[in-house]
Amino acid sequence: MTAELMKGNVALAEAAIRAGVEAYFGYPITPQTELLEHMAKRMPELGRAFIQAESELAAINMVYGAACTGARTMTSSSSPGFSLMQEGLSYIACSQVPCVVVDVMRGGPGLGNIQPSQADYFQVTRSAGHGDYHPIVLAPASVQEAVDLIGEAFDLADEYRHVVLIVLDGLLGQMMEPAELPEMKPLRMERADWALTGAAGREKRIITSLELDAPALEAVNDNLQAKLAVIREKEQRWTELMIEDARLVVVGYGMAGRIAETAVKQARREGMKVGLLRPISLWPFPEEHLSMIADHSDAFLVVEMNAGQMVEDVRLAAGGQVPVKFYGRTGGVVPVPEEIYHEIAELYNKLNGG
Amino acid sequence: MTAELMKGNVALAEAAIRAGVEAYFGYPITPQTELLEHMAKRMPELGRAFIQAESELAAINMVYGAACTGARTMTSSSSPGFSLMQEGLSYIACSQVPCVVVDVMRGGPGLGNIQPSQADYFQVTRSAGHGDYHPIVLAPASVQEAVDLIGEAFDLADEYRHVVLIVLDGLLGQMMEPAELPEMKPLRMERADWALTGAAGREKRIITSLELDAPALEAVNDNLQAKLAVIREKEQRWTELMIEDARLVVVGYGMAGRIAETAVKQARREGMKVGLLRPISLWPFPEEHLSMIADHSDAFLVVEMNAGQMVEDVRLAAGGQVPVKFYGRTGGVVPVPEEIYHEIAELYNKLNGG
Amino acid sequence: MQEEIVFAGFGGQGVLFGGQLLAYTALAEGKYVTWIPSYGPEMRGGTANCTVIVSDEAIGSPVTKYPSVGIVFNNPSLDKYEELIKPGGLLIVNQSMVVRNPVRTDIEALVFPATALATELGDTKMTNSVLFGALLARRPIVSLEMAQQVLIEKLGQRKAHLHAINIAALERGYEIGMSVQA
Amino acid sequence: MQEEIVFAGFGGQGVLFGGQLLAYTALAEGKYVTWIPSYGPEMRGGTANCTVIVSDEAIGSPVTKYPSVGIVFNNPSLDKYEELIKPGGLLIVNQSMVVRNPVRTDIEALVFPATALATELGDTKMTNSVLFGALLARRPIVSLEMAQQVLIEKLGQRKAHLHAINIAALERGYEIGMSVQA
Amino acid sequence: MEAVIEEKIVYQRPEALSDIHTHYCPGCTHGVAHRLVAEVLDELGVRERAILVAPVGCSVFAYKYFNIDAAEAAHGRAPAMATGIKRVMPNHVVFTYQGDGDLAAIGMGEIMHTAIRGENITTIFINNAIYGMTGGQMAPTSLAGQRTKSSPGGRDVELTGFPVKMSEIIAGIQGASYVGRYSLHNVKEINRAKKAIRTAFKVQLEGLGFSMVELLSSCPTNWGMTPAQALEWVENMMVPYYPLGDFKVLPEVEQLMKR
Amino acid sequence: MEAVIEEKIVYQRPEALSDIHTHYCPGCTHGVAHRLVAEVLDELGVRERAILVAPVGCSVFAYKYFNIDAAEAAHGRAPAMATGIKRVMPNHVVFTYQGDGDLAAIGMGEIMHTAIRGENITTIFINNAIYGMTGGQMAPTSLAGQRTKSSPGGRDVELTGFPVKMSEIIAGIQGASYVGRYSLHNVKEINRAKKAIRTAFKVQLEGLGFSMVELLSSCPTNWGMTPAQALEWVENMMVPYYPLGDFKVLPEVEQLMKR
Amino acid sequence: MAVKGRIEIKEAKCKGCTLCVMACPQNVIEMVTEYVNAKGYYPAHLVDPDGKCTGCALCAVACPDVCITVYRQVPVKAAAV
Amino acid sequence: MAVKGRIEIKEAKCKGCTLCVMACPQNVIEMVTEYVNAKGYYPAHLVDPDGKCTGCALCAVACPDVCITVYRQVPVKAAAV
Ligand SMILES: Cc1ncc(C[n+]2csc(CCOP(=O)(O)OP(=O)(O)O)c2C)c(N)n1
Ligand SMILES: Cc1ncc(C[n+]2csc(CCOP(=O)(O)OP(=O)(O)O)c2C)c(N)n1
Ligand code: SF4
Ligand code: SF4
Ligand code: SF4
Ligand code: SF4
Repeated sequence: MTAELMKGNVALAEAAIRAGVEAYFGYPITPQTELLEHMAKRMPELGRAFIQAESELAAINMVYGAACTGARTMTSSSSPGFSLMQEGLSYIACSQVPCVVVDVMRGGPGLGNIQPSQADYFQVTRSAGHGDYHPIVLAPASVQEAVDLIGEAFDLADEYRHVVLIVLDGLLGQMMEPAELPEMKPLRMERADWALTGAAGREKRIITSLELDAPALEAVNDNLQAKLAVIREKEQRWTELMIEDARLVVVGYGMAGRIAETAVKQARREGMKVGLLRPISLWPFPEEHLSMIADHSDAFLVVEMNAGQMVEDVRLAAGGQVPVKFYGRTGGVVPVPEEIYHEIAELYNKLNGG
Repeated sequence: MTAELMKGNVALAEAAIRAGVEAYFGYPITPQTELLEHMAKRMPELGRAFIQAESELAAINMVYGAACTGARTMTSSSSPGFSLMQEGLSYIACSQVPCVVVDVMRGGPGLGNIQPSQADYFQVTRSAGHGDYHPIVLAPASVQEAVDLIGEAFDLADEYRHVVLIVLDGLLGQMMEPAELPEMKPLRMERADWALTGAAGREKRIITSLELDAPALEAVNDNLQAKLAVIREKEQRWTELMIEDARLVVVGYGMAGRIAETAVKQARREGMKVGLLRPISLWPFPEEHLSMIADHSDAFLVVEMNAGQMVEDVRLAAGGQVPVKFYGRTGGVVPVPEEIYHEIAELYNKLNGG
Repeated sequence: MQEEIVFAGFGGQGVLFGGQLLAYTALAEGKYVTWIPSYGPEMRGGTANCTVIVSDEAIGSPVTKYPSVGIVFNNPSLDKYEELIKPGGLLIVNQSMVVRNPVRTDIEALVFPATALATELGDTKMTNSVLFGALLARRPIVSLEMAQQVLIEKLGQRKAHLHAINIAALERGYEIGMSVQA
Repeated sequence: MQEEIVFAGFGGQGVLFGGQLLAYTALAEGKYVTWIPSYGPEMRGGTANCTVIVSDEAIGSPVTKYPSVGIVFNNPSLDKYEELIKPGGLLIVNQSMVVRNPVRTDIEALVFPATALATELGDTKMTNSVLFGALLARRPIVSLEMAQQVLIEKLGQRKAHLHAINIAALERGYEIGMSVQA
Repeated sequence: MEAVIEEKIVYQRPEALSDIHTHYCPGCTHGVAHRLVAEVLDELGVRERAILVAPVGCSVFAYKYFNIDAAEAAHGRAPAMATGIKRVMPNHVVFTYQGDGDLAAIGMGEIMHTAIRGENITTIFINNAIYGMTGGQMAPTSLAGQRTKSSPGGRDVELTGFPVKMSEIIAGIQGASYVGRYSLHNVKEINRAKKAIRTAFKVQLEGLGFSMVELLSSCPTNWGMTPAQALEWVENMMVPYYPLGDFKVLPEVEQLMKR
Repeated sequence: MEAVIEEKIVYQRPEALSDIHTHYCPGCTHGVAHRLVAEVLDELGVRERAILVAPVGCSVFAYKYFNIDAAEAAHGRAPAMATGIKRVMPNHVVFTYQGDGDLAAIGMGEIMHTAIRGENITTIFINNAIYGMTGGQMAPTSLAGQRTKSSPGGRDVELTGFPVKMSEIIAGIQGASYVGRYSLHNVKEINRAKKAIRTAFKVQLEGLGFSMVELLSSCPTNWGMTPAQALEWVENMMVPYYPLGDFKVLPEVEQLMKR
Repeated sequence: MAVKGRIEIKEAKCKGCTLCVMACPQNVIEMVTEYVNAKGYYPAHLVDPDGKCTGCALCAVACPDVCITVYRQVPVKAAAV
Repeated sequence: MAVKGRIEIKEAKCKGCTLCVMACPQNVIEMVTEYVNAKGYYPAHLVDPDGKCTGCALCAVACPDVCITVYRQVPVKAAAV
């Protein structure tokens, strides 16, 4: 297999197809649209379901429907469109049907612009909809990682019967980079034992998020929380660089993390003991690992393309052990390695009493 | 003025009217509907604007429109309906037009049920929509406090040109309790200098959340963040009880806080040094005050009607100084003082090495 | 003084209004009071109940697990609330709609056919007034006079024709409450 | 070796495709490469640019403030990028669409009328091929041969009639790049 | 030879309806609508491949009452959900059951576009001129002057517009193959309604596209009437404004109706 | 006495249009539509009390181009936003300007209900059979067989349904007082379109309820044509499917048109 | 001879809505007034001393709660002895 | 005598779409081919050596970018001297 040069959006779409997605429903929005367009071409070719829905609201509810039949199902959007999916996501999470959603974030709030952003971190990790739940959130930093993670996303969704989000900023969605695509998986034929397939020769099945009785709904929640606790324990993902002896650890996810990598390497070249932690799963957040790192380092610098969101998770994980500094750019401005290096150098200097 | 016995929902509606709300747009949803119904009756009587919108989506965008003219405007809903307002709220926040939104939370996720809940804490405080912003969030614990806060909410909204949320659980919305209503304020006649009133004898005005240029949108965000910083500094609200010598501090907001009060008093009667902190502003969260209390106490017990959300803010504020324990009920189950007392006693015992 | 009174029965039996009467009367007498309904989607024949707390002090929790008084309008409510009443508390039972007597001995129980009496007095729907009257006899949380006044006020002019019989129902319940050896 | 090349001009000038040609060629030669466009709402005549990074090692940041090479298709892009090129870097200017010469002396500048040449060779739209050819002459990031191969492949069968003139454009640019004393 | 008399069951619960108590108010014709749909599913022999998408509204528990696979949609989104199901299960019989708040207010976009796509599903639309579940607020279908909890002075058409006629609107969309409005206010009308429901499902079975049956239904509770009065109100107030009959019958469907 | 010749300006930019460069592609008739609306506002003398609600779509920056107060709505929600404005500013002239993705896809619910309420606003609806701003995906109004970025093999009506005719649908709603579809493909049609726009605004000024003008418009960029070819495509492909003319003229409006 | 019929009403499910009473052309369904069922409703019951019920099933068609099963007597060939 | 007219095209705003050229009944508008304007477009301009322009304003009506101002010569009464 050889690497192909592909946009992140297109690579995600093709990798999802190869992972066996049976149905895609979406609505155009920049900077995500190439994903939908690729699906528009490929899914009908393959005899699979594709609809350009009338809205994101309709799209997520079509996903809800198709997912109820046990088919691998996905949608994709960008920030304002993702906001419109909140109610539907909450229903899906409560009903415990699996699905994959890609959010290619853009500058906000409001209509904002179409430039790269990570400003929906809270929205995706804390409350993709009302009620108590967290989706699984995976944040790739390269086209290859996007390809790999979306395959994993479908598996995680099935395993936990849960919503899995792939979040990227517009930069990764639009960027071309070589990546190897996996082989085409044959479509899964059998349907899960909870799926709606018609009550033929068996008891009928129901998929619902309604439970009028409070204790019964509490039981539903307990069940959901228990599942989340397992996910929290088993599915924390991250990658790291030159952490062992690092006095200053830069923490960033997605493209911000990748850009920071260049700055970190630069700092190392200048003799500073700096490392990088790049969380891959934003929920569950790699909290234990971070807390462990906090034990051995002197400071954290969190870099995000927003006004400071993941920094709260880092602070929670660090638990007051080390100072946590934040550097962010908003409105679609992409930080360049040079400015991150500058922050690193300044902070490192202070650690040295400078 | 004498107190009247009123449901929380009705009291909120009437108090909003007296605070000079000029336009209300909403959609029925239990346990909020009495608020809409009161508006349906009163607003046309007073010659003010009332529409039962076709959906929450339409309602929040009608609010957006009316608010652009500088009129005091509000809507109300409950969890699933509030999820549908996410996009609109993000637009409003970015455009910096003032409005007031009441969210009478119910059990979730999904359709859930209509019982009392606080499970949307993350949604309201962290990300009422995509992008970097926090609305001002006020949480009353009695009908009287609801009445007082909604008046304040309109003032805050105008002062900061920001979204102000009043969040309550279904219990307070449905509960009757005596409350004194304020006098009817005359409607404000003049319009703010940013409001859309027609370009007569002046330059035209624009209200938008779009800024295609990244640095320009970053400037918009800087401006918004600067405003939020001021709010964060000036608008933290809470109430407390027997904090001075408390070794164990119970933290709860809204009805959970009020129910905890009974348990705290019971514990005091039993000789335990227990106090209560009830945050009134959930955003900005009374972080400094909490952090100060953490200095003088041995443990926190956070009580919520959810699976543990505000507890993160308490942990952030406590900064690892004291252990923070959590007790919550979900699915619309309302904790009774007896069970909270039980938690207090157990935890207090442990503090004493028990 | 603080009393937590649960009114419980079917929807349509006037359970919620019964509790509101108590709440309004308490307010009229200058007491602290909260009233909380169970609320559900509009369904006839479902259960309905409310909790009223009346106190001389500001009320913390408006919910309680163990109320001091239970007024049960039907059998499912008897089954549900009998065991929850605080020891030494009071249980008033609408005998017309139950198939058994209460069994606890550590609480005071008042069992009489309120619905039958209401029907007798002219309107089955006055079951709540009868039971409310009985409550005031056993627990003078508010005065009978004030309750009468509030009842008339809340029925309003549109239901003026019901004033007299409702007052009668209240008084009938009160009498029974006073006369019965609990 | 790592080069960061910015292609910048108007939408419609083939700016993004020019960058992609470089990226595809680099991939074909087994190099690490990233290509990032500026993207905007569909608007003709707006600015368009892309950044290509080619490296022997895995690429961290695909963005940079100070590129090592700038290829500017028009005057606004000259104004914007001249000052950002790294000292010692290269600036290639499409003279046909600019009203001034570059002023910096700490970078290498190659100024020639690429659009005029492209028009001469048969299609104004080949401006990008001409400039790309010139780039390869000054910075042998990838080989001219591979670039030719990729160009033909990317134009595809449907545009077979354009193969020859595009190759000619590429070579013309290359010649100029080789000949001019920068 | 003398004839022997035997007792035969001429009416009993359809198999597609579960034998459990419903939460509907006494006399609410949601129950009748349920039964008709269940009878049709049984008669067409499709119970085992039928999938219901229930709405948010009084009929939210339809998923409990039908003895078939079922999903519960978000308020108004049942047609989108049904679309998702149908596209991956094209041989199943997929239908939505929706109230007027659900379909004609919040779900307007979804029902319109499902019809526009000519989605091969069936929609049973219960028009009771009110929001039942939330306790009696105005629906888009509430009649002019009708008093509801959110139009306490009677629906003011100046401020809220005229009640919306969904069947007429949907019939105007090319993708809709069969659209009819019927009523449940007496036995004769109930029987006509059943025939329409049967046609609607047959349309789906033949793959002819979108079909919808609007059923005028009662809400005694929120109208503040006895069940009998409520049916009179349907007949005397609703039917004159909401004419009964077929509003769209594609030629292919006409063929089908003859069979 | 000999006649003196003087030069008069017979055509110049209307006051209600700002003198700035637009971002529209060459030959895009969004620009024509803007100008017509601006001329009507000027001619009716209402520029100073006009409020525009701009959509999300290529015309998102309409708020920059009109020299009047303006707000920028969320995608599809312009009619709701306009409703909010109009209800508190009943004497202002409030209008939305929306593309076909905005109005006929995501905004279907809002436009329908605004018409149903008979909201006293005006909607200018630009039907260019495509999503312009996002780079050329299929719109609900894309023609059968039309190739777009999301229907690369041509719009398949089996899977996506037939293109939706909004004017016909809205005309069927009681609350709509004036609905017309016109085209911008040549000067004659442009002049007819302007007349319709004038009628629509007059309807609002008289408080007669909801008015909408659909304008067939070109998108040379995403159709992959020259501006001139694009206008031909409007004439030869769109007009046959989307007939021009008035679809709803209430009697009161007819009076108005005579004046 | 008139067709003979008979109905069974499941009292426990009946909500006392009276719609069957209104639908019955023979007027042989009445509401119970002496007691309520477990759900608190006065149920309907068949009062047909003269055997007027024809088994027409109109009541069953009218009943929103599917409480009614309808039987009709039909002549069949006697089995061969 | 034919009506005399004249147009002014703001070159800087012109996007070279040619729609005015197509609209002009007198064929007196042409596209510049020698240079592009600051936005990169070949603008339209009036080429009317014979004074055929009537000031009909059809070009202005067709122009999506409001680049065209139209003048027409009209007879007026001379002012009293
Ligand atoms: C997003 C959202 N908004 C509002 C509600 C509250 N709600 C539940 S049912 C309903 C309307 C029910 O009316 P209708 O659809 O006419 O059905 P009916 O109850 O009359 O059968 C509403 C508004 C909700 N559950 N979700
Ligand atoms: C909620 C949301 N979804 C999607 C988008 C992306 N988007 C912007 S404009 C547009 C459609 C534009 O098409 P149309 O309304 O036909 O207008 P045109 O650009 O053709 O004038 C879309 C889908 C968005 N901004 N917001
Ligand atoms: S509220 Fe109305 S619609 Fe709902 S079950 Fe009762 S009668 Fe039927
Ligand atoms: S993309 Fe199409 S609709 Fe948008 S400005 Fe260009 S031509 Fe006009
Ligand atoms: S119609 Fe059914 S529910 Fe109603 S009274 Fe008759 S048997 Fe009972
Ligand atoms: S119509 Fe306008 S923009 Fe187009 S060529 Fe003529 S003057 Fe230029």
